[in-house]
Amino acid sequence: MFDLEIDEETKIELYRTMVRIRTFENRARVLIRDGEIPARSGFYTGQEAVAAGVCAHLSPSDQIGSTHRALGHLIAKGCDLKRLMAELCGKSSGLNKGKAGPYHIFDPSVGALGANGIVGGSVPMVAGYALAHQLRDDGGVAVSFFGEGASNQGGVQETLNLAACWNLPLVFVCENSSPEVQRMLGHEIDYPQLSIERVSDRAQAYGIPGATHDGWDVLEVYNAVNDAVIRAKEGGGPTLLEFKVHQIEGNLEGRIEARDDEKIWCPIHRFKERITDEGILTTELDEKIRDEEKSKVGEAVEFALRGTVPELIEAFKGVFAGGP
Amino acid sequence: MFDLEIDEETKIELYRTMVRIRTFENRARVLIRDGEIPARSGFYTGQEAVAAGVCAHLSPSDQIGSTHRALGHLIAKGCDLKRLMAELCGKSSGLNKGKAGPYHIFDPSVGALGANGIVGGSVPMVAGYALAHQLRDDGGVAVSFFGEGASNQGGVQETLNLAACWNLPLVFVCENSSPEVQRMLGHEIDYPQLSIERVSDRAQAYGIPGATHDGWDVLEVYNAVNDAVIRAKEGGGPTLLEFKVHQIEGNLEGRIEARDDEKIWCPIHRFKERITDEGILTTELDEKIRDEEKSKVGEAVEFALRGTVPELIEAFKGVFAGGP
Amino acid sequence: MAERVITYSEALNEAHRLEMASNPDVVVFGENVSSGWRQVTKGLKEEFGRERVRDAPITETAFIGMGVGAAIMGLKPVVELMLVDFGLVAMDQILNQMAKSHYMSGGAVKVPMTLRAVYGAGTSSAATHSESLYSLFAHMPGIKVVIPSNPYDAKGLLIESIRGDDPVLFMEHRLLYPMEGVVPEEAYTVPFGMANLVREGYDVTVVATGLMVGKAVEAADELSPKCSVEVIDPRTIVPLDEETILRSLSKTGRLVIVDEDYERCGFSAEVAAIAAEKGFQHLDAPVVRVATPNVPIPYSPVLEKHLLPSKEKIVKAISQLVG
Amino acid sequence: MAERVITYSEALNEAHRLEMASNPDVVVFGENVSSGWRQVTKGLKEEFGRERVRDAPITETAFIGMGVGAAIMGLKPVVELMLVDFGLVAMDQILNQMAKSHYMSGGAVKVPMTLRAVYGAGTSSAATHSESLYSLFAHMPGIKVVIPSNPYDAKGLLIESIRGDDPVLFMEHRLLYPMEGVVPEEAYTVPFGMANLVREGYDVTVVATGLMVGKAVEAADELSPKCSVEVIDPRTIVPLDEETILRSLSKTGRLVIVDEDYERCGFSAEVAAIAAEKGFQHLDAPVVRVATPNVPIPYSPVLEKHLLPSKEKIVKAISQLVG
Ligand SMILES: Cc1ncc(C[n+]2csc(CCOP(=O)(O)OP(=O)(O)O)c2C)c(N)n1
Ligand SMILES: Cc1ncc(C[n+]2csc(CCOP(=O)(O)OP(=O)(O)O)c2C)c(N)n1
Ligand SMILES: [Mg+2]
Ligand SMILES: [Mg+2]
Repeated sequence: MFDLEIDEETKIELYRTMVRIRTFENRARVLIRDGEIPARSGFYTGQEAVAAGVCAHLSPSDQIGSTHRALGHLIAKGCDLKRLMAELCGKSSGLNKGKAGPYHIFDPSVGALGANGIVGGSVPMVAGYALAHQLRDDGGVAVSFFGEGASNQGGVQETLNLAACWNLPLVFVCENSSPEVQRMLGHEIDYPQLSIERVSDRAQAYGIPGATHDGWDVLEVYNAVNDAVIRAKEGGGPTLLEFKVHQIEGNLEGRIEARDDEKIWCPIHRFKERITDEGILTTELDEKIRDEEKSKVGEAVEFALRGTVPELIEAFKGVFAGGP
Repeated sequence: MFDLEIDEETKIELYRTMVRIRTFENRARVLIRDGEIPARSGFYTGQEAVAAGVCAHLSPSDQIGSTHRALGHLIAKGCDLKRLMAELCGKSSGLNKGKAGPYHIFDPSVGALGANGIVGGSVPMVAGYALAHQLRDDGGVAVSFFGEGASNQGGVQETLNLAACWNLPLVFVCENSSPEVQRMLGHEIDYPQLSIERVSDRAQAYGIPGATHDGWDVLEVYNAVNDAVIRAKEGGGPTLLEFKVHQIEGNLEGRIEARDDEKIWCPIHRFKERITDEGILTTELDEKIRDEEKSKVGEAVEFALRGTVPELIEAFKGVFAGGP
Repeated sequence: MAERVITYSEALNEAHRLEMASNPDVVVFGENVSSGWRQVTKGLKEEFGRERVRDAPITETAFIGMGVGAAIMGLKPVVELMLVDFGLVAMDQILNQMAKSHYMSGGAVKVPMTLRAVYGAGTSSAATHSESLYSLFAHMPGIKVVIPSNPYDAKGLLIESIRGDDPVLFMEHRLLYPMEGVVPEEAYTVPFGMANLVREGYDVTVVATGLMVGKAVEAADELSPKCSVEVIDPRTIVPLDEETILRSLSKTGRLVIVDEDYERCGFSAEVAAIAAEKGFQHLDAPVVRVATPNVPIPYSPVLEKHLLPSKEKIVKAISQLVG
Repeated sequence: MAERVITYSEALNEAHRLEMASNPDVVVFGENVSSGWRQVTKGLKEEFGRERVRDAPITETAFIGMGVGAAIMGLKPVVELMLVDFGLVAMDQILNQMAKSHYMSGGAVKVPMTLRAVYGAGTSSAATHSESLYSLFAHMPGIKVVIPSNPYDAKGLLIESIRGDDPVLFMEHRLLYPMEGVVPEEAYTVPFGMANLVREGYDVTVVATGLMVGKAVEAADELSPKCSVEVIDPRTIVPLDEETILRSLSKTGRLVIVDEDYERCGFSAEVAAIAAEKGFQHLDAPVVRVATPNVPIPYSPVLEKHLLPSKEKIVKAISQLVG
């Protein structure tokens, strides 16, 4: 891996995507508290660098498969914020008419296919997205997001083998919610989930490249994914990338920054410091970005709240595409 | 691994076990042809060294889990030949009253638990056998047999991780029916089953020891398993052993030797040459062993044929152990 | 002495503790079962140690299969499936290995394993976190399927499951966890295959399971005294107490089945079929199923509610039948 | 011109070839599908190339899930499950992802995938190689379940499956493969949800699927002319042509369901339930199910035969009902 020269614009975009995700999620927390979003779900706070760094390499004709912690992936992949928020609120104006909720959102228009309520459930499907690109020879790529818990699931391990055997244009992205951090925090773990420290050490068991990176450093993510995407698009087959992440707390006040003790793992905080040092981000620009994202998310909330609940007859519709 | 000093008696026992398996299977082939065994199933011919070399280390209070190609494992583990043959013939005198057939034989009296019709299906269960030993701290061990095809199954890969996480006294034995031989024979393989050459390369992906050996050399098997069993019994956790095997043709004439062109992979042929050279096996002893095994298998066939088919009411019995 | 009242989840916790204390072969594993947040298993690790209470990796196939193997070895594993929906990744271990090993082996091995699974809709958790699915398990021979509807049954049925010799799928509706009821402190069992006559009546028989039992009783209350509703809770759907259902039918001549599982090829179909086969001479009117229609559970609370069986739907079904 | 006669498996092979030739999006994968020994898929690789016809590793979860993904991308995957029993290792991909993605997504994606599965008992293959299991898939919303009973239907229903927009479980009884029948050479479709009135009759309605259709007809032959038996083959159990069944029932007043799947919570229960709900006014006698009892299929041929539905059992059931 060589270090990419990343231009200022891209850096600002990466920063903006992370801010957007966090802003959106913090607002969603408020809507949950207020009962406007009818159920809790997993949040992506602290992991924004992974979604941002990965999806920056993808176009709408590339696909991702996601998890129960999908909001970051979906936003980074370009889902319309309004319809996304409306979906969380269970409105008919939602991306999926209020039927999906946080766990099953699909947005084919941007290649977000899809969130998944079953740990590891989306991974085999992503092989199908990659297969379609391979058969059509269209230079597309598919990315499969999953957690370190999911990495053990049978279907995930089967898909690693299959993708390698068929040389599919697929990038496996494992977000390892950092057992090392858990240990640092003194959490007792009687029996580990994973028999190894690094999920990426499994790559060689499938004969594919693999590496582990800090998921709180968006540029490290961006660089690593660049190589893997190029390899996939050029017919070099799949790669297994692991990013260590630490799930941090969000908040209801809309604060972008993490708590002080969490800042070392907070990708937004870290990247802000870096690009501020580099002179790319000024206080004014930062405020502008935050304001813009806040207002976009605000519009999304308004849109969602304005939406109507689905008509009852919708419950019975759409079990089959081709009737009856 | 150090080379064990293996005494003559053990060598003769290993040879005898292999001869027994092949003799038994060849007779089973005849019974299939004659319609006395009502269904075809997988045979173990050519793989005898693995079952013999593995099970020589196990006592009846150690368990194995097996596959759709179970006869070799079951015989080496000590199943009664008569009741085994009767089971294949679907008789009520069979090990499982004629309900199991080749794919589902269980014989807890010798720790054979059990054949399995689902590729990879027995592997998670073997973790349970190992868990029982661990909880009881009784120094027992469990062995899981599976093929290289099965090695990809989700449940198998999940169990590798679980056994490693819980440090279970378990030896994974993968019999790789030798793609390299397939290639030597010129078979075209569009898409490989396995994304790597050696299944044992997956061991490190679970943080456990692993190695690949020739499965046609019974002493090599015996040595490798010795280490793994000791490690498991001493609390050192699981090992993944891979043995390359070549499935060769059996015959209806009861010949022990393989066809000339198969002899290089025939464990019986190879071991016979070796222990003959070593002066352990004389022509007379060899004939004695073959005669003895032939007559034991002959008795098994008689027993099986003499048996009665189950009473019809048996069909409904035993769905539950505790009624109704 | 005042009778003690505890919740459904406390009753389940107590059943674990009593059986673990009296039988060292009882072991518990599943995802996060050692966590203090998990109502049913909390405190077990502290009381019985890390050897017997273990968190498993998120690999249902491996750890359910491990339960099957441990049971064959004579342990009494109580394995937790966080939600029954997640069992779909492990159906071979459940429907083949757990269910059939005893029969296939001609009785040579037994599988005394309890697979606990949380189930049920009503929390806007959408299609993969809201199902009942017990009919899938009941369809396959070899698994006893238990669905307690109240704290007393929960404790007694769980102890019966653990002590028994057979594999059991033990279904716990998540909305029942806070339900309170009188539960004796000592260990006791509730036998399988014996329905609970929850409420006597003469005009119509309602068979309901799990959370639906309460809804059926509410409906009966609402209709009383105009209409006299008999409510039967089978408690175990495998084995099923057909006799009690048929006896009731011979009295009422009318049958409504309330089932949170999907309708097609579901438990409600099975009870309707039994009525049509064995209770035909008693039937005075068409059988009615109030079940979840054949539609994945949607996220939207209004849509979800629209699909699920409810007191209102039961009242309506009974009224049309009797009225 | 003489009508062409081919076998059931040849009809299926032809359906593949026609659809693959006319639509480049049709792709085929599964275990050993490129082998010359596999009757249904043989020759496809040679004709359409190694890109479109692929042998997959023995990992049903991975390759069925891959089919779901490929279908979402607009391909038309025809995925083979060597035996339906093996599908149990992949039920999440089938019952959640394949079945529900269309609904859950609010229609944003479609899953036009055909999952072919061989099924059925009668070959002494024992408990994990002999099942029918279609009721498991029918229980879950979102999958169309197709069971052709003859070569003509096999070809027409497979083409309909491939051309359609929905996930289909396509069940092929292995003992039907050698069955011969007249099959047109060109492509044609048999629509879903339209039962086949296999034989007209007046005394009793027999609903049978797959291999059981032939057994029902044999039974009808044996009973004729003493008793006039109407035989209905639903062809697709999801969607189910209830109308044809109820219309027949209104004529005969008697219903026998012949189903190779397990009885409890099975397809036979569903049809009985429909009769008890919607056909009650027509029913003159109890409904009778002739299904596989709730017992794993044993290896012993005599035990296996004892459990399976047969001509004799159908004759007996009808005779008792009508006689
Ligand atoms: C098959 C299955 N088992 C269990 C669950 C319940 N569950 C939801 S999230 C989760 C933890 C997942 O861990 P990981 O994959 O590391 O993702 P993270 O939550 O850390 O992002 C579990 C056990 C599920 N949804 N699906
Ligand atoms: C889950 C499952 N899928 C498919 C099959 C069908 N099947 C039986 S044996 C076999 C090949 C197994 O290969 P391997 O594990 O290498 O064992 P070998 O036959 O080479 O000993 C297959 C595909 C099955 N029994 N179970
Ligand atoms: Mg994690
Ligand atoms: Mg093999």
